[in-house]
Amino acid sequence: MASSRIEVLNQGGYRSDGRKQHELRSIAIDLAPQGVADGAATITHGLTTVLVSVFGPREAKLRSQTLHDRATISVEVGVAAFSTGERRKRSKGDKRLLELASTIKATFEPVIQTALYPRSQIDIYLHVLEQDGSLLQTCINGTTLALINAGIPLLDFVCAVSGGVHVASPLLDLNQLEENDVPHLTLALMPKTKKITLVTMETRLHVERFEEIFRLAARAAEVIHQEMRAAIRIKANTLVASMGSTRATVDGTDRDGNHMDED
Amino acid sequence: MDLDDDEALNSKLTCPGEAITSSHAYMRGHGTYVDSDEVIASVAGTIERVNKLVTVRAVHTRYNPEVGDLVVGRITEVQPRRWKVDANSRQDAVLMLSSVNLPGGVQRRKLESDELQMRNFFEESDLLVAEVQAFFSDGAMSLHTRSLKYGKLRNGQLVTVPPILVRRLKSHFLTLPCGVDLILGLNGYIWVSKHVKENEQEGEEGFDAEAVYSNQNDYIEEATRSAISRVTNIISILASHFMPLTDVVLLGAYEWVVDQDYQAKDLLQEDVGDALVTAMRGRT
Amino acid sequence: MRPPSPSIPEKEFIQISLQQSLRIDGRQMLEQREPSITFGPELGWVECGLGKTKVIAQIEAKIVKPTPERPYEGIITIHSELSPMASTEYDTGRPTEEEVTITRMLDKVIRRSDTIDKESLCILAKRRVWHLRLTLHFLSDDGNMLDCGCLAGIIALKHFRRPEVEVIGDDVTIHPPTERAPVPLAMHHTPLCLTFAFFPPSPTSDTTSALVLLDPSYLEQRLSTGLMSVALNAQRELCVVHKLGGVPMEIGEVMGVLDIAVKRAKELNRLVEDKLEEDWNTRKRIVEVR
Amino acid sequence: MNILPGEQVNAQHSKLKLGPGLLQISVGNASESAPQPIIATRAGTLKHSSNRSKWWIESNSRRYVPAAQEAVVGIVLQRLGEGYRVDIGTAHSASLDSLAFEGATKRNKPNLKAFPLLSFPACVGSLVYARVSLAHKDMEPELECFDAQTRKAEQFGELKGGFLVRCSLQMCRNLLDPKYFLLPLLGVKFPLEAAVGVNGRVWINAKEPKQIIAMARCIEAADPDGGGQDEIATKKLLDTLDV
Repeated sequence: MASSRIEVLNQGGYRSDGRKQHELRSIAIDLAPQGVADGAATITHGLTTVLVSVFGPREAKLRSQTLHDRATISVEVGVAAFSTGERRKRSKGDKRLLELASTIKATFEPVIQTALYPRSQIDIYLHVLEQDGSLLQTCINGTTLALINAGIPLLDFVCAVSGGVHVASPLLDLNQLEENDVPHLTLALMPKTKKITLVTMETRLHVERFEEIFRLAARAAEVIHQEMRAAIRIKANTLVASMGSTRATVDGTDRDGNHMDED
Repeated sequence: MDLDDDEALNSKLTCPGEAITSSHAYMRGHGTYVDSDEVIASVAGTIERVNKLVTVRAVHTRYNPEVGDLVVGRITEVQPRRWKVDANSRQDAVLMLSSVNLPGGVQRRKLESDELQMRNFFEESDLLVAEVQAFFSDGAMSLHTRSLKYGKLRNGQLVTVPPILVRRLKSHFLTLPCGVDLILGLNGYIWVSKHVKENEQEGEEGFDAEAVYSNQNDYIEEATRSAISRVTNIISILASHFMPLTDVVLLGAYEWVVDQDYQAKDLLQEDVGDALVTAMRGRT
Repeated sequence: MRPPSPSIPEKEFIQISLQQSLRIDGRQMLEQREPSITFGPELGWVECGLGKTKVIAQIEAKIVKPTPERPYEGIITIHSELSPMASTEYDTGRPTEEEVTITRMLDKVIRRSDTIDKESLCILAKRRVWHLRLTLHFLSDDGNMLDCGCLAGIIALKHFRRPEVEVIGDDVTIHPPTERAPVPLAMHHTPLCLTFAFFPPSPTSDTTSALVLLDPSYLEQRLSTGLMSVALNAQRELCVVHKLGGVPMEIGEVMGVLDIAVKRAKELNRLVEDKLEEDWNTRKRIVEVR
Repeated sequence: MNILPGEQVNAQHSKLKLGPGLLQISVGNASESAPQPIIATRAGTLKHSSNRSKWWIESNSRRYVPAAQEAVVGIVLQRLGEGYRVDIGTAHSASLDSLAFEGATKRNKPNLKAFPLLSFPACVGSLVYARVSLAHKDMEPELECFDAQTRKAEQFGELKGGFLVRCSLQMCRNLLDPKYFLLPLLGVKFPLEAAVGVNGRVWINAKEPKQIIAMARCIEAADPDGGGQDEIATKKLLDTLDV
């Protein structure tokens, strides 16, 4: 990982991939069912793609792992060998993957209403198909969508976004190149209360700089929420319409001027 | 939001985290929770209102059992005096030994020897049709097969659909004119099998233990076999297009397929499937 | 057998007393247990304790060939494992989630935040570099092993002295400590890790913001609704911020916690420096006499 | 007399009874004049009854080995069909039958479903104060929440509220000793409740959380295996606690 000769942010204010400082990469969401999973989602942020399948709530495989008052959540993350430029197989016991999985689990444990399903188990399987930075962000957003798609009750969406600081300029939704070069953080936000469930940063950054990017990323997460919500609504609308039972209006937006649209 | 507009409330879609109404005026039902005096949706789906109760029905979810539901299930485990049954719900259902009819008449008492030969009645991976009898304190459902309509399944195949597509019908036992019986489990498991004539269905007197717990298929003719696969494929196609399955739709779909002279395998082609769905949409 | 989770009365009592800002061990909400630091006879051996939580850190250095990717940099490896010795909750075999978190955090705090100037560990480019091996032994768990482990690791690094080496042409001479005074490691900064635990506020109070406490004990850690670990140095630079799930917090609350961390880190840094100096004063005589 | 494992004990009596920490080993043929030797298996203080018939070793540890008729504090781990699994700090969890409560008899067993729910609504995580009714090395311990003769609850049952303190076994025995200074010392300051299990767990309760905290800290401080403070030092600590 020799430091690149490409400028992270050039004089004209453009980043290496032609984005502006605060510009997010394009988001693509596919909510089509996958095999026998109860809910699935494929989400792409730029060139990072993660496929998420959710099973459950279902009977726990190991009785010793059941909890008498709520459902257990298990998360497994796999990485396709072809997902990075350098072909590399990661073993299941890779500490980074285990950490990613336990981060996702800890993020969703207080958000999923597990108390509704005592003794059950909810399995979340993630598979990383393409990696170009902001992996945790993509994993969390994909998991939110797959859980909603599976009809598992959540307190709210969880929307994640990454951010970094180049010299003194904050950047959003980093790609791999930027991630290697600048201090970066990932945060996850619950849009209704605008509260933070996750924030993680692993590079040196001054407290003041941190606050700036932190607040900016929180606003970006709300933008991502709009995208995710629109995808869920379109999917729900199509399904409801094809069931023909309720005459729902087939449009992605709602008309009651919801307070989340304020920005 | 205007709450008096019942039409709007009843047909509105919502997403997790969206406020629906005030918790003072309404009671929260399934798919919602209350936070700071607001009823908030926890699943993506349609808002439904019955009097003061607001619920959100998830578009796609696992089966939520209710007492009296007819379900098709698969035995996963044999335990002391009970079987565990996978019924597509959040936990495996329980079928107690005392909740099944044993060979030798309905009134027969349970013997200790029955506990030892439970695998003679049902063993792992057997399919059965049963009714939801009650719930345990932890929410697991208890099933019973104490009716001659219920019991082990054979002579056919299983097809799985999203549970929401199986509507509550007057009868979940359908017979199609092509000699195919259908059992629409409310849990989304559907059993498609060879038709059994009414008089062959064991009556009170002729309770045939051998037949009830038999693991052997009857002889099934070529025509019936292809009819079964055709029906199975129809169900899969309708389900993949998220069409609710009712007796009317299934009958209509089968007729359409026969009219168009499609074989079971033709239905797997995407255009045929789409044509079928379009035809069915036009009717309803 | 794993110990059972805390009983209902314990859980309720901890919550009630914390709502009145009372902690079982009599500490203030934002008070850290006084770290106990004991240095061993060797340089780079330190036992660090927070209450009953105890960790030993030890450093070894040897000369190896550098990796081909980084021919000008020394190597640092961290070895840590939670054994059943620390608590019956840990088992040998598959690492628990807590263990993964701790080892990953140690890696981030000590290795990835550029604590050690790796290039200064290079003796002869592409041929000879120092390999530092930091081993952490977790002796007992009374909550917050992460902070204790990080503290032990950092102090051990600051305490350690490597033998001086002389390079003339391609010849490397290692001077044993008896000949020349060993040299300390070149360190960029001193990151210190502080862990906060959160509890739900009292239902009667107006605020919805969570109760924050520093350095949770075992019971507090088990019962809390979320943890947040911050590693930072006395220069107000954050190295790691780690809040994985747990109770959702407002932006202001998170920043408030960071402010507290900034203050505490300064105090802790002072304490560490004092302890090191104190220890060094007792040793200096011996080293200088040589 | 302090004794170490392996040391021989010169205990002789026609009706000799050996308590915890002592073992009679078989070496060759025993005779009236040269009985089988008795050795210590634990470090501690060798004690004997006044008539020298009962011998045992008193030592301090944190692991509880169940013995019949001892009162213990347990945590309910699981509800089973006919009772509860309870953790009492032993190697194996103990079982507590739903019939082992005051008022529960075989006769109202048909009401089993409703009855224990009323008298003992213990859910997982509750604390119970119970007596060991069966302790055998080859069986899992059994508990009961009443006096087996009178079938009265005595003071056994679920412990609600309060807080649980873990301490050494010696500290538990000290607390049970009426002459021990700690509880009277605390009792002067504020009214309190305590249920002492000999399994190293003490349940304490008082009106104010800070009083409970004071109790917990004093027990910790006075524990011979913890702070090891004597009466004067403990009193000093208590005076600083503002209760």
